[in-house]
Amino acid sequence: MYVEKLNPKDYEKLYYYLYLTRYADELICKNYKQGMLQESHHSCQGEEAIAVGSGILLGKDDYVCPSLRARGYFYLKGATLKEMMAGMYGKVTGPSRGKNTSHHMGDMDRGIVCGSGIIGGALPVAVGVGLGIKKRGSKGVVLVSFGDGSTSRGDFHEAMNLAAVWKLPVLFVCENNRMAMGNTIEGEMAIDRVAIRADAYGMPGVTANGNDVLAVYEATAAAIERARKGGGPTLLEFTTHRWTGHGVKDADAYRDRAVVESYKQDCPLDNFRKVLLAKGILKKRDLDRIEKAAMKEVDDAVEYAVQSDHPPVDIVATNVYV
Amino acid sequence: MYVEKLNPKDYEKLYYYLYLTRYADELICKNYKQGMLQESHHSCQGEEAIAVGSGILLGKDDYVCPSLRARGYFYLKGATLKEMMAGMYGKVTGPSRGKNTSHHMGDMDRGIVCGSGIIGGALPVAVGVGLGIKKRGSKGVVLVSFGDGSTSRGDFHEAMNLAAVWKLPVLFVCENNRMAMGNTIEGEMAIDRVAIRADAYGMPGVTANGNDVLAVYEATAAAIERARKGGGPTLLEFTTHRWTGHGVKDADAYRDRAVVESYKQDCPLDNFRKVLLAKGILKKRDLDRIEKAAMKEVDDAVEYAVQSDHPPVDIVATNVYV
Amino acid sequence: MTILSVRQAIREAMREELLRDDKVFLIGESLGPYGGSFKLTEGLLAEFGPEKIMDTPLSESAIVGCSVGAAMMGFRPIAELMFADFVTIGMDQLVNNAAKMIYLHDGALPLPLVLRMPEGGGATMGPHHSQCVESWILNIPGLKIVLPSNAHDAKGLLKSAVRDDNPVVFIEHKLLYNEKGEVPEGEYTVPIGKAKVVREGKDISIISYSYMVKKSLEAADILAKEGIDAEVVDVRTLRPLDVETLAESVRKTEKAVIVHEAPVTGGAGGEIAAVLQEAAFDYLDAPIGRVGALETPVPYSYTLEQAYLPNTQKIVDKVKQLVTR
Amino acid sequence: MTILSVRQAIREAMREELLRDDKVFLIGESLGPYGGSFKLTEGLLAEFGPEKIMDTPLSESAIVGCSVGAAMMGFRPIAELMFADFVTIGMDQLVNNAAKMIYLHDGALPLPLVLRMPEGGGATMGPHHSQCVESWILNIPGLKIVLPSNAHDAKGLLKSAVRDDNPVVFIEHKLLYNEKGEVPEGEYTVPIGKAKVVREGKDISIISYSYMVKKSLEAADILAKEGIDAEVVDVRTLRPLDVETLAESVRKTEKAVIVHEAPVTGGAGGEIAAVLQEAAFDYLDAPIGRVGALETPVPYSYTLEQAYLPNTQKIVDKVKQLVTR
Ligand SMILES: Cc1ncc(C[n+]2csc(CCOP(=O)(O)OP(=O)(O)O)c2C)c(N)n1
Ligand SMILES: Cc1ncc(C[n+]2csc(CCOP(=O)(O)OP(=O)(O)O)c2C)c(N)n1
Ligand SMILES: [Mg+2]
Ligand SMILES: [Mg+2]
Repeated sequence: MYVEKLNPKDYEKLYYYLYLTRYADELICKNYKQGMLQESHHSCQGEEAIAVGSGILLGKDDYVCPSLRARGYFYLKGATLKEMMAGMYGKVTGPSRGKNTSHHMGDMDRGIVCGSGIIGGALPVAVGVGLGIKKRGSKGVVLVSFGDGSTSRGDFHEAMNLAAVWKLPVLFVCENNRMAMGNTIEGEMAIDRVAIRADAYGMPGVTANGNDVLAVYEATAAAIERARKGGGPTLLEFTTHRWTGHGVKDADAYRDRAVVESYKQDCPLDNFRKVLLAKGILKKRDLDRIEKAAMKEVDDAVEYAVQSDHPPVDIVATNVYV
Repeated sequence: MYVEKLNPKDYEKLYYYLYLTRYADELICKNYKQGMLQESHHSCQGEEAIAVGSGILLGKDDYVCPSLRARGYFYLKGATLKEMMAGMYGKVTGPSRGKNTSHHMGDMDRGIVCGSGIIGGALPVAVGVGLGIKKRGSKGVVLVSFGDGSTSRGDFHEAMNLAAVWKLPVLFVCENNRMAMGNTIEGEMAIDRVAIRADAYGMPGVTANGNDVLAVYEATAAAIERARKGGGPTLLEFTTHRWTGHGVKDADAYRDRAVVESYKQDCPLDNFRKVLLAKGILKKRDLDRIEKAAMKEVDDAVEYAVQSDHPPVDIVATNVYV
Repeated sequence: MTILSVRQAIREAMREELLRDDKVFLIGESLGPYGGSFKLTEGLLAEFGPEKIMDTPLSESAIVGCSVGAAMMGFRPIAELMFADFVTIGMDQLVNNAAKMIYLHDGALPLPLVLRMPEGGGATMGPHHSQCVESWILNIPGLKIVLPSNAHDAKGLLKSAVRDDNPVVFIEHKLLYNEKGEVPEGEYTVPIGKAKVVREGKDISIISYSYMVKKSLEAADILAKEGIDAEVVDVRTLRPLDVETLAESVRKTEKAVIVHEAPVTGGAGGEIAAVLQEAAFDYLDAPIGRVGALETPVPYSYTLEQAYLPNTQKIVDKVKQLVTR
Repeated sequence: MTILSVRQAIREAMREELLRDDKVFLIGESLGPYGGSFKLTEGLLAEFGPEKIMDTPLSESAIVGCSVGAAMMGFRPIAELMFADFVTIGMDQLVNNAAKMIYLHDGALPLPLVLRMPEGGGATMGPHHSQCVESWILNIPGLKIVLPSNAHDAKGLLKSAVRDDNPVVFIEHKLLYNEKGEVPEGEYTVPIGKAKVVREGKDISIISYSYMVKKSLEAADILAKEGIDAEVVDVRTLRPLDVETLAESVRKTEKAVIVHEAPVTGGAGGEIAAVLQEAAFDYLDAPIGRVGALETPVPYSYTLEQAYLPNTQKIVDKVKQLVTR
């Protein structure tokens, strides 16, 4: 059991980032509705445990390429909430001074791989990063995350296959919320578990509860160890739910409200809180303290974003080439 | 056992087309080396049983989209050897008067779906044909064939998945000769059987001996019955060997000659002949008669192709649009 | 006449064609319960059911390829890509299958396929959801490429596209969806391959298409106040290009500027300029100018994106530069 | 000087760059034991081993995408597509990842990637193995596009491409592989972005690139016998385009014809014509002409393909038409 190695500081960190992700997301959705944000936002409420529970395992030599709903990875790999938030507001203090969005930001120095707005398009790139890791002789891994719907794309297939043939240190992390925009999983695939797809490539496929941050941690830790030892890629499927519409503008009118509400009974934060309190790892007042700190970081970041300038127009045509 | 339904005429037909395919291929290779042919040819020697054993099952309402190594389907779906051969010679009597090659020829009236030189590119089209069959309410099926290497393409994945989700009457037939040009199957995929890939889509996957025409027949018949009953697609994997270089121009210098020679011990024609003679289904003199007839058809076709005219240049810019 | 938004006009065209011809169906992602990413298909599932409004998995290559196959079977698919940028992943099916199928059958097989897709920037949707793609497929014989600029044309051209037996790429601009315009009550079509003079003038021809027609008309209004009488021509169809209507305008005004949203270099404006300098060489009084976006990917932030995009002022400036040359 | 075929020149360039820089590696299909579909990489596996000469599964999107990722990690992949037609399936990775990566990092990340691919017809390889693709990606800021016409340039340009920190699409013409030419013995490079006057003349500028430079030179020889002194300019790089060298030639000859193998409509010739009519407007004595293939898919049979392709005679005819205008 890898989770046994977690110490109280780790638990604090997990809870901190779970809470921060949730609180930031709620604020973003609220501010978006007030017309203050530029970036098209895809809420990760209810899905926070996946990025947080796996992202916390990534070290300095590791890379991550987050999906559009996987904000946690950014924070855990050192992107500041300030720059992320500035990105959402389209400010010059955001990623690449406003040229890229925050949810696809790339920063190789911090191990963050630029995503693609073309669903699935980042997977072959992540495999290339994995190839680079191997060529360097490093013990690093690259984690690329994506949704269940993304697994229908040809690029998913080509990337999975190539990573498996070359035994590259790539973790394919699927956030299975059983929805792709307005399509349900039955309209996406004729199988019930995405992890089955791993067999087609001769790589291990694991399904775990994506709303249990410790289950995410456990499954990811095993896959990382395997990859570091040269065992090659793993497909990790984390089951979860989408609480909101697809994007901030989506009224989600095509889903049964009662069903969506029921998802909220399986809240990754609540789930974790219960474990922390029951096992006495953290006390209620610890949680309060952590929450307050996280809220402050978020509020500061929003303030920073609001105060920041818009990009100066004279940078628009710079740095197309190096 | 579907093979039990075969009558002597069927056996004759199977043997006729096996022999015709082999003899035609040998002649094409010979003539190519003499510089008489225009079309880049990919020999199907040693792999004839797949197209013949499955193609014989296709009826009037069925469609086929052959791979570059699956000549048998054309003959069995009514394309004449004359036009195919004329195509190889680049003559006006070839498919679409020389605009298309013979190995990708399309003729929807005869149930032949135009292939693509982009490996894998025909699969989504075949799925669309399957959709059309379903929309028509017909009992037909569409069979699309491709090699093991082709299964690495994104289009394979997208096509398989869509056919499975929509339960379309599509037979995906993989000719697994364990080679893709100069790449061996170990360099293509980290699994040993292509049929495993079917599980990723929730469709049945079957592996059978592609050098045993009756095994091919049996597996295909079951999949067709399933599809006609609305059971959806099947992935059929037929194992075989590539006897020659990838294309006529390939000297095949990268393979161990002894190994390639050993493949010839597993000849689909010999294998079938043995069964026919052992079971007394056909006699040696029947085989001789059939062979002679097939040779005559091939020789006549070559003669026809040689005698045919080159296309008149004034047709070049016609029929780009209807 | 009724007033419809481009969104409504396109939806009406699809609806009427679905009603008219049983072979027509819609195929794409989240068209049904979701109603399409830009709500173009809202309400159609309820009216026509899932066999006509077909939601696919997230597989653009399969969407296009499957549409090709269905068209070969005699159906008339209207396929949607959520964003034109995704044509990159349907490119092979479009270029190597759809565009060539008729020729490869020597005309014996029609290929009635419409591929709809919204393009363009101005909505801070970032570099992968804002591009203009028409020039990427302009060098592909076998395709028709249509880009409406208003509700009337959108409806009439889409109906023509659906009835066309050739593959038609129908490129919509996302900023047009809410633009309203007059549309005739009854049945009508707009022919593919005909450009239209949308504002007469004598001093210069502003040749444009899609969303930039609006900007060109705005520019013409500003220019009029400064005594410059600009003609505005809406290209409407890039392939086949209506060279005669364009050339006639330029022969009259003796000056021309081509305006599109894509970056200038390698954009469709090059083709139009090349054709026009040939067709109107002896009339031209100044080089043909081009206005387009900057030579960069589409930046995400509003400020940068606005600086990147062509706009009314840039058109005005270019026209003045040519007129006072 | 040694005499090398374009094939040998390209192979030498790759070999020398592999030796020079440990970050360089090759990635593509059947490059190793097979030696590449056109034998460009023959012998390299034996010399450099499978970690430098990497055979991939049949996955063009993964080839390009994986190369992008490796380049982001500081490596310098030279990726090969067996045929340029397959760029349609690597298109998304090329257009939406490779071309934009530097801009999306605001210049903080180099992307040293070369994507090699053979294009063109004349070998009866049919509609899916014969196309010219450069205009399909010409409207993509962030890419460089290079098309050598001879062994000297092929080697020198490829070496420049490998050392370039930007993504370079390196388009070879398959009919050039056996064409021989003089190549310097030692180390040299040819800069990306410089066109070259390959034959001086005063009556007209024939502007061309890739295999059509050969045909243009043949045409110039024929024209010379008829008293027409044509200048031939090899564009060499389409993006960035060396407008100055081209314009200077046209300002001198006052006439121009652009020759490429792709069909005329939507081809790169449109961009070149548009730029030149602007840069040399007051000098032009005739409209800029364009010669290219017919507006059809590439037909397979030899007779039809030859009728489809531009050739020496078609260039001669067009030049005469312009000169005697
Ligand atoms: C290639 C491509 N197709 C479609 C889209 C539009 N789109 C964005 S997210 C999305 C759904 C993705 O579903 P999934 O991968 O399950 O992720 P989720 O949104 O459920 O987290 C779609 C269709 C896109 N961005 N790229
Ligand atoms: C997309 C694409 N990539 C590469 C090629 C070149 N090519 C033609 S056949 C082939 C190998 C195909 O292997 P497989 O599918 O196993 O068929 P086989 O030749 O073994 O019958 C390759 C790489 C192609 N035509 N299309
Ligand atoms: Mg999902
Ligand atoms: Mg094979």
